[in-house]
Amino acid sequence: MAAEHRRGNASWSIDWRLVAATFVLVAIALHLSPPLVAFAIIEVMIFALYASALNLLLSYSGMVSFGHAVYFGLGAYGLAITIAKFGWPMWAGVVAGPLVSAFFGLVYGALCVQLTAIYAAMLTLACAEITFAIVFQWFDFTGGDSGISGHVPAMMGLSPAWFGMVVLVVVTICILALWRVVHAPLGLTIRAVGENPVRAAAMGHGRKRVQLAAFVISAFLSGVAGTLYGIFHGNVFPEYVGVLFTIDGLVMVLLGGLYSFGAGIYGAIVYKLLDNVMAHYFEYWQLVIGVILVLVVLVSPAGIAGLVSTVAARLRGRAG
Amino acid sequence: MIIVQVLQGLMEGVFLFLIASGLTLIFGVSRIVNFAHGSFYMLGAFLTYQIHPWIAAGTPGGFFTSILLCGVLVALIGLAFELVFLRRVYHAEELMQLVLTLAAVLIVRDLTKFFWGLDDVTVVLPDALSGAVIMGDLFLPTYQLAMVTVGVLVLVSLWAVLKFTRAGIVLRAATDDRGMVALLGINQAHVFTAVFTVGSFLAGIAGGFAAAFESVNYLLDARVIVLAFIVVVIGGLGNLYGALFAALGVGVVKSLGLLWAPRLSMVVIFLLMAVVLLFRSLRRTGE
Amino acid sequence: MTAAPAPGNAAAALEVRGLVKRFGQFVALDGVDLRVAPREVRAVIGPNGAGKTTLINVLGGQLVADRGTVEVHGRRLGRQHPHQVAKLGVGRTFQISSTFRRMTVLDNMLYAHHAGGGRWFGLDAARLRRLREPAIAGLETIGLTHCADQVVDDVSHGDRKRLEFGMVLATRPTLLLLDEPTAGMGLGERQELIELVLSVARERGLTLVFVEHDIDAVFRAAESITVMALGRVFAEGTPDEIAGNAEVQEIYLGGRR
Amino acid sequence: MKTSIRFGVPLAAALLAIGSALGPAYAAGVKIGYVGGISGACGGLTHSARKAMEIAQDEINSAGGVLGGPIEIVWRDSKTKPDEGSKQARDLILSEKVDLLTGVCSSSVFMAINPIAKQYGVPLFSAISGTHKATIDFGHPFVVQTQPHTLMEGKALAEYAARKGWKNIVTMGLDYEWGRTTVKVFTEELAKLNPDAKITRQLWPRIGETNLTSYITAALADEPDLIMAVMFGSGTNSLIKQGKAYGLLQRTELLTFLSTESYMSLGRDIPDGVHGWARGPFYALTADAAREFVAKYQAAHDGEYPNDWGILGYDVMYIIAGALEKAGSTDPAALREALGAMAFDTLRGELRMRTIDNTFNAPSFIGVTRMTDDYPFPVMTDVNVIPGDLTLPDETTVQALREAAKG
Repeated sequence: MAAEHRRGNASWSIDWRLVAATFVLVAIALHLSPPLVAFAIIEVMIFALYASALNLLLSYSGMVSFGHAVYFGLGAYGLAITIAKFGWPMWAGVVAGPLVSAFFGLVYGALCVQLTAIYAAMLTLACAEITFAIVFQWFDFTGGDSGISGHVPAMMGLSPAWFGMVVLVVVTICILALWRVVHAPLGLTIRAVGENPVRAAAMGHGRKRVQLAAFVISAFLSGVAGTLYGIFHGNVFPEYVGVLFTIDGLVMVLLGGLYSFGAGIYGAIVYKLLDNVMAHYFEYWQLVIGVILVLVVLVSPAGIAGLVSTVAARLRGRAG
Repeated sequence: MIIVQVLQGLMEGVFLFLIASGLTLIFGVSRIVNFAHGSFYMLGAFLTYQIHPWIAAGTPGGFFTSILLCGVLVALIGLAFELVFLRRVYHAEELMQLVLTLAAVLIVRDLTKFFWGLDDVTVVLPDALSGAVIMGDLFLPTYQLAMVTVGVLVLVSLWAVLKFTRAGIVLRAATDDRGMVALLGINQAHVFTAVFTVGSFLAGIAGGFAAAFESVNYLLDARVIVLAFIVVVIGGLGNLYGALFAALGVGVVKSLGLLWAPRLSMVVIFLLMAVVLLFRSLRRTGE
Repeated sequence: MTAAPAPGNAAAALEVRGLVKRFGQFVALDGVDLRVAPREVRAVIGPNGAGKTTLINVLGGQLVADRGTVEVHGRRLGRQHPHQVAKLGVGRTFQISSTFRRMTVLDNMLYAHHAGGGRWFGLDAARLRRLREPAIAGLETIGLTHCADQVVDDVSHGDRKRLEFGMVLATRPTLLLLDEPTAGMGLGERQELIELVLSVARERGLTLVFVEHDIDAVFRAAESITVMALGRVFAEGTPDEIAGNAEVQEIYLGGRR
Repeated sequence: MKTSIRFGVPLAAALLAIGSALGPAYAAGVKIGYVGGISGACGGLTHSARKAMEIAQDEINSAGGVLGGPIEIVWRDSKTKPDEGSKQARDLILSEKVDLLTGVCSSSVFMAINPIAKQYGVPLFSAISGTHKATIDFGHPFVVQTQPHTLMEGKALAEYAARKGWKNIVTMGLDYEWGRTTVKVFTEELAKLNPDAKITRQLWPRIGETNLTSYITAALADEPDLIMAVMFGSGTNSLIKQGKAYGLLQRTELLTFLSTESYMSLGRDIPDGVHGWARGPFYALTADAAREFVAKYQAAHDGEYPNDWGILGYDVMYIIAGALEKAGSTDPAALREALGAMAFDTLRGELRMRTIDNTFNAPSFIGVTRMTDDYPFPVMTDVNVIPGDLTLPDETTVQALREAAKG
């Protein structure tokens, strides 16, 4: 697990060849796929970003959020409300979405970092439920449960493949940026504070503002994902800030494997793969997710990421 | 009218306490945040729906027996879950416990869908329980009185166990200081197992009572776990008596809130939860 | 950021007056006075429950005293948080070594040097690359280069204790508080670590306050000794004075000498 | 370092793997895309719609189909989630190349698919969702409503309440779009029809709330003539169940939404004498076609009865088939013209669509529950059929709502 920790900062640089290869492969896949598959790829990418943002909290900053869908969904609401209610142009809505999420991340985060462990997690839940209730009930502003739709053409009017390209570019940039953050001095501080706040404090790093910084970054990136999701579907509904989206994100990270950067990405791939493919053949696909989670705990606490790095290490061992 | 509403709120509160007591007990002793609590509750409801026609259907005796039996069944499921899975992660980090209990939620939900479908189901109350005690303007439904009685019974028996028995002393020690239990020469694992089983039992009977009170479907788990969290958090995580007062408070806030601020009662309750959390932390750091 | 003591300054490195700390009914510190001169090596000893660890925790900011004052190099500590205390040049280790167990030994050290820089923010990865050299040098100082790439969870107890000490050094403290630096270590390891601590402290001109149960180590290393009992300072003096104090002998040393 | 972002390769591999899993398919004839909550919150309601639509499909196809070919239905599950619904609708349009869409169920899924239908110019026939917003506030030429929407239902309820002469009324509306709008319309329309009537209290239970006892006591405290409960499913079930002990039905009248599946799930728990409203109660339909359909449905599904959504689903199929036949093509403009120009024989009687908001004059059914010997569950008797012509909002209302939605 956490292979990048083990080798010190030698592996902290980005492997551009791999990024480029992945980018090209996904781009080709997008263009070769029928729409439903392209949709699935788009979903995987958006949720990979959302789960990776959540993973910054879970794996690195020592916080658990039981209400992260708020920052996801508010991105889509920021987009929708600025366009549909304020009459802003689309580009302004796109900018506004993640900023709304970051703002709420700042406000709620500032409250939540006052607490620790399960108490902080419960406060994230309370904040999320309050937000959900307001979004659900404030008809004139948020559209209530009928949501807001039609403010942007779904997928900006592009074909699935080309909208997928837009998502691919944005998600790649965001995940690379997140990688940079995690492996920059700030990321080191976040990891240290997250793992052992008492030691970090004795070294001069107070917990609260570091965790707050992580929370805001996570909220912002979740907001980017949510904004993309809002454009993808051309709508926003209270569901997007609701508890099911929160659980989706949590399950993805835990499935992917804690304490590794790829957790959100692996988790999103497996989760959305089951959701999109298996659900057609087997209605009870969440049961399968549940069983996999149990196996994760019993067999491979480092999740899918752990399995992947083990296999990769074996392969390398054999090759070398 | 206000008196009627307060009374109604208190009755609902006792039931909320019944829902939340198991969760807070488990957290207090073993520090496990059992997300599957709502799922056990749901299992209790559906199992009662399933077996009540088989046990002297239509009589109060048969009805309560089936609820009790389902409580025991859920307790056994909880016991198995604890022994086979949860036990392995007490010493792992908290997130692993989250993974396991979350997995249980997903599994129980899909199994419920599989066995009982997506439609609402409900248990028909025996006639003897569907009436009410009428005092002037005041209607006290028999069945709710029965639920209140059970809630009080649970409270009193938990109190008695904690206060007077050796097991209770161990439990209190475990709540205050987990190391203490080991010092007392008692196998901590047994304490955790016992408490988890009892907590599951309480969730099971609460669900059983709900099956005859409302109509239940597979979406029940999420709703109940959030309610239970509210009560447990406001009461102070792990604090049984706090949970009682929180449950009564939430019940009354709801029943009065619908008169004065009909759309805000849930927001108010969640705000209360947030304020309680923050206030507690300020007090802690103030020490 | 670290407040270096100005030479010739008359202020003590650490000045504690009338410190009181209660936990409910229990009085852990009951009016403690303590004065440690710059560059002094001071041991704090006493039976279990004497209040030694509580004292260290109050000095480090982990606990807030109910009454009394603490001055570090003439600067008064109020209700500062631990990280603010750390920035005043107070470094500390914990009774149970406190490190980042999911990170490698080298990353721990790297982080320590980053923290020593006084900043927490920063997105420039190159800065971490520049800290690599000093971090490895830091590992050499404490003799841990052999396990630099191991995750802390996998290294021995003694090595973790060493690492923690090395990390604290990296933040360049002027006042070092060590809470049982050798607890749980083997005899040989213990001596090595004490030697290491002393030589570094001397070399860098640090003030050292350490709590220790190993009486031999205390008498070998300390320039002066404070004996605590029941939350108070019971006696204070050079090792010889303490060794010669009949009362101390009676209640604490119990005929060991 | 080769190993730094190792997640990349499996990501791409996995995505490519899905890439080959599903491909587009082509077929002659009319292709209808169904997007509905086959699973999720609507799962319990819509299975009957699907069964009924399949019966209609068989009937139409064995009678020669439409436009010279068979009707094909592509079933897609929205999981009762708006995002999934919007996605499935787009795939039906883009890769299945469906000629039109139907289904929906929850209003959020309807609102999610509605702009998709507009964006791609594919007609959308709502069979199961009753929000008026899709056809009025955000209406467009391609969306058709075949059941009484919220505004119509609210007015029908007011009509019924006025006929009954109830004066003091407590409303209990689920706190979301449907509950709010129905209560609002009901209140406004009742004030016109019966100026003596007044709403003494408005209660707003949260959606998903199942302990309604404190709502019941609050409502009964006003000693109302009527409790108007705009609730459904588990809400209605719990209200009736919990109300029993308070003598709710002895102390006041109750008017609530009771579609057939509620009778089926609650059974004898529904006491006699509740006023219920519904959109397509099979037992209250008098047309011969309705009786034949019910018999056919029962024969095909172990004696199970179709619920309201089954009736609506069956009707939608015949509306679509009839309009296509008249239009002579699947061209949306021709289809719309045909829809507006003809009368449809449905299970619910002869219905017409008006073109200002593409809404059918669908009737509302309101009656009183009674356990009879005919069915194993209670049904409504003395059913008032309130025709859609009486309840359709006038054109100025429609225009005003559309203007408001733009601002």
